[in-house]
Amino acid sequence: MKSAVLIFPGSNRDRDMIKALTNLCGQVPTLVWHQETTIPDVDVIALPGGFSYGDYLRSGAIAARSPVLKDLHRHNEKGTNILGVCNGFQILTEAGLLPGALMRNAGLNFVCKTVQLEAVNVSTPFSRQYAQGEIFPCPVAHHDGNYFADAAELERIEKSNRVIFRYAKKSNPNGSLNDIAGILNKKGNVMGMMPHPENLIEDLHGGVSGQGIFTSLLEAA
Amino acid sequence: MKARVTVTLKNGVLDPQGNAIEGSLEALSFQGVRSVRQGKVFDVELDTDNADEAREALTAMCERLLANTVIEDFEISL
Amino acid sequence: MKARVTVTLKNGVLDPQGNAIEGSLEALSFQGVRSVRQGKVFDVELDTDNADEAREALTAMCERLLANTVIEDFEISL
Amino acid sequence: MHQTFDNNAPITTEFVESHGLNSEEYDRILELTGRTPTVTELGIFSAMWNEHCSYKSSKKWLKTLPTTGSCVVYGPGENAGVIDIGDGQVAVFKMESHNHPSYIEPYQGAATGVGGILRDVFTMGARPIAAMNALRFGSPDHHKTRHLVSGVVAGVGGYGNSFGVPTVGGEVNFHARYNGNILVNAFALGVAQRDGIFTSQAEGVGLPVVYLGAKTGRDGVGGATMASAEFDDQIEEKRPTVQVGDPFTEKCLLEACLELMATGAVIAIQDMGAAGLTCSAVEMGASGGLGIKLDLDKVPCREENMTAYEMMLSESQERMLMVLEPSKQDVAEDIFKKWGLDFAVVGETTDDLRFNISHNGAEVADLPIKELGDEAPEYNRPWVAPEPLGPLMELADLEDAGEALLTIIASPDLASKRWITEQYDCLIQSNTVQVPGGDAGVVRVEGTEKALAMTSDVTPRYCEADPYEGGKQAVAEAWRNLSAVGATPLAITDNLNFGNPERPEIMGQFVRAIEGIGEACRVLDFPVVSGNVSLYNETNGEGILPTPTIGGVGLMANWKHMARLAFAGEGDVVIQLGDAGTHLGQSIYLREVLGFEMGPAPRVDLEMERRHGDFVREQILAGNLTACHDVSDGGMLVALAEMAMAGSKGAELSGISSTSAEVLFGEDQARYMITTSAENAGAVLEAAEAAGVPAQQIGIVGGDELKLDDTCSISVETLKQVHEGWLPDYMTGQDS
Ligand SMILES: Nc1ncnc2c1ncn2[C@@H]1O[C@H](COP(=O)(O)OP(=O)(O)O)[C@@H](O)[C@H]1O
Ligand SMILES: [Mg+2]
Repeated sequence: MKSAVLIFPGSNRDRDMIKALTNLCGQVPTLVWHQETTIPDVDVIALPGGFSYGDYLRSGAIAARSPVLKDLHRHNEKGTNILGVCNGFQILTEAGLLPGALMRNAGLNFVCKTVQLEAVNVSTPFSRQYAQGEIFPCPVAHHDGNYFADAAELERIEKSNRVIFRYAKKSNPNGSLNDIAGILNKKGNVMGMMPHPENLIEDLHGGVSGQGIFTSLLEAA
Repeated sequence: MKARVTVTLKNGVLDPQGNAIEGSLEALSFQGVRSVRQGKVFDVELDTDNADEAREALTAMCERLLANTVIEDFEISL
Repeated sequence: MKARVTVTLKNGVLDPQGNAIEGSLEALSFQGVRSVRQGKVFDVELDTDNADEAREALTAMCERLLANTVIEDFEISL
Repeated sequence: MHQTFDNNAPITTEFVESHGLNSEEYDRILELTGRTPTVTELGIFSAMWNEHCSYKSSKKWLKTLPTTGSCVVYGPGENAGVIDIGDGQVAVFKMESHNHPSYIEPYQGAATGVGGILRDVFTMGARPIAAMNALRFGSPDHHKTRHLVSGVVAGVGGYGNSFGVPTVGGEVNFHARYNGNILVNAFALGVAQRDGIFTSQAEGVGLPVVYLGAKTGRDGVGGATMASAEFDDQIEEKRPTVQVGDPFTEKCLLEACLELMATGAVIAIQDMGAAGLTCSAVEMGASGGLGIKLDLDKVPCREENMTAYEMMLSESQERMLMVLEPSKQDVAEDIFKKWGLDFAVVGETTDDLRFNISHNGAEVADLPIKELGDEAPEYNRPWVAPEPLGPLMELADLEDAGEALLTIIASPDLASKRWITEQYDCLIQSNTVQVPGGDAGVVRVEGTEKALAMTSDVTPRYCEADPYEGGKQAVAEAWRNLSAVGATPLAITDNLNFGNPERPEIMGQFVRAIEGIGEACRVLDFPVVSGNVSLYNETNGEGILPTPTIGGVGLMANWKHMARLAFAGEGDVVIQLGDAGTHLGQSIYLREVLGFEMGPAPRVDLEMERRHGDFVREQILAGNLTACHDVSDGGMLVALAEMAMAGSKGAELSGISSTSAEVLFGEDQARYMITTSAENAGAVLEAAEAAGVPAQQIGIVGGDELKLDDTCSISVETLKQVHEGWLPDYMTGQDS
């Protein structure tokens, strides 16, 4: 599977994402610097976690205005699968590729811990390897993961079954509305999620439940 | 010229920071605080001294970057 | 009554956010921006309608919680 | 409030004093300059000669520490220590304090402390792969403590998380003796190729001296002097020098530096820490036997009308000084522009051994560069060895072991630090094998099966009671924590936090602690490769508890051969290694249950430490152990409770008196609690006997209670509730 990872100044889980894509999807991803204007034709474009531009102004806001985004929009038109994790999710909402916004955690503190996720929609290229309703552990590490969308938007998302992952078993770490941990765009080719599947993919991590995201993409490719 | 841009959350948009501050103020036994909403200000220094130009430029900056119009409103004062 | 508290960085205190925003505005080819400094606003709704009371309470709130007086100044407008 | 001066203003006595220089020191300066120094020159001397940079009170004693060993590549003297970890790789690490700034502005103080130590590591060419933080706060009921805890923790996390380094360990203590003077000790570790290490030693005349990173502001002007000045009630006036950290710029600086180093353009590099431009430039010149010429008009400034004095003393963060290979200057510039960082040639190396500085076209300083460092005063401060404390008086019998245990594990020092550690990203980089909560943090070395273990330890109340034994104990506990996860301890960094060295009893604490640390390092073959001294930690004449924090680092050939402290298997046999507890002097039990801090500190038998630790490590590597935990604060029962809570499993103990506080809560050293499968138990016990390690089977893992005997058992749930409860409850409370 061919993939590309977009890299912004301040991205810091880019290496984690690169490792995951390399080890689980069989090919080293192409790295695309934020100032480049073209992203090569690939099966998946990943926006990694981190603190692009220090998360200054609003998390993901400045990165969402960088030159490479223009071509990301073009790829979106084409229907290329786009995965945003953590800061990547924040960038995708700031860029308007996903609805809603990620606000400061309800507890106000940065939170790093392992939570339980429920696979709510497993008929997507990002989640097909999970069983419907499957509950699995996944780490989170963020300061602004509190998902918000206005009532109308939220209803549209729920009605069209575009919540892919929810925080399960009262493990919502940030106050996200409807326990939303990951959502899909209308067209079904863009997913953003706050948790870090790339940090739970080998025995060393104490589990491999995060592999499903990547093996799903591999199968979809 | 100097300008100040104020960006505040739209009504109905939840404000974790504002809520937390309400809580702490209460805990610090400040009475009579009905609500707190947190926003941002940007003090911007511009080359131009033409108010219309400035306002136009700042409006564009807000729409393009300084405010997330999905959840925020902005106001400009020169 | 409604009040607005504005908290800004003292002069000379480094403002990483402001710098990043300056850079981004430039990259978005906004010309003529000399500097950007970012601060916070708090829109506070109080029970009292007595201006002096309000000002006194808000000053205390700033000193205790809303502002970090080591590096920030605050101003109160009613 | 900006300190701005006319460079040729007369140098008054007050002015000299306000720079922390005494009259003898000033006379020394007159000798060296042969004339009245300019304001800028005096500022430079004050920065170079204050305690923080010159180590004038501690040098004599630091020299006595063992700094060599088979693994040591670079010992103290570089930005960080460097040890060999095989396969042509090295680990680079150091711990440094940011105590005073963190008390004044907890968030920024702690953040810039973390930023500084990360910079020390990547300045040497190593990518940081792990961090720790050792924090000491005042009494929980002191009105400032809660504010300081939340600010410091947010600052440590805010910087480390954004920079992208996993925080895998640390310590947190609370004690009234830190009420006016908290301690924030930050540790960072990086990995590099052995042949890819960079130092500050400049070579070659006429080479460009380049300024990199963030712009210079008035941040921390006078900061280095402040960091070495005892606090008093005028602290407010020392405030305007607060530095603000910018982790985003630091992250870009890291990537730019590593990218640049890979091009071979870097001849010498030095980060700008305390008294940034001054110390870094002098260090580069002096260590390379060269002079340095600086043109301050070229220095990127953030503020207008900065004076030479301010530029030379500014502590603006995220800045570097480099000597570059001239032919690669453009390559270098491109890399830094790409990362959005400032790049300016601000001077050149010379052969005259002078430190020559011009500003606005005029010469503002011209000093002998070597003497600035070498001729710094060195004191042999008078010291008195502290009186050894008498034996403990008779103690009342232990009434209720269960109650005592609950009290202890819910006490501020032993309560779970989860509220803190969850604010730190401990997973980033995908190599973390053991997260905070175990005996040591463990991270895999990227691309290998090797792992590095690290721990931060010191027991200040022991050091107060007996600095010598306390110093030994700090090193021994670090060595023990590494052994307890299966790592081979390699080397340490030390962060020596003490009070005012001009008081003989404080100096005595310092001297004796160093003697103890040195002794332990020698016997345990655990050399000191880097460190930091923070003196004058006192407020209105009251010193902190002597706190020589030890950061220990160990190596594992394969991360899979690692022990954790959680009870793992029902039916596993619990074995105590080392003799039953006897020592209650200065114990947590004494302080938290009986309410006094008395008696002698436990004695550390270093030969025994070695014997027991080596045995534990062998057993772990042989795969015979299912869990392992060292016995430290709170003694045996606390260790068992921690294993039970971590594994959510109970244990039924046998043959242990539930009425002996000594046995249950004694803090005798060189002890471990281990578990093995029932099949292996016999073999392990025999091996212990053969190795001369006292070993006793004391229970079986299982059930959901920790059961001492029929009269005493506590559910693991209850243990967890009280252990996890204290810190969050405390932090959600409020000061009125
Ligand atoms: N400030 C901190 N940051 C990260 N980890 C911490 C911090 N404070 C304590 N910890 C972790 O909590 C656990 C218990 O700490 P401590 O009781 O000091 O361990 P030990 O007694 O083994 O030295 C250790 O794993 C330690 O690394
Ligand atoms: Mg331990």
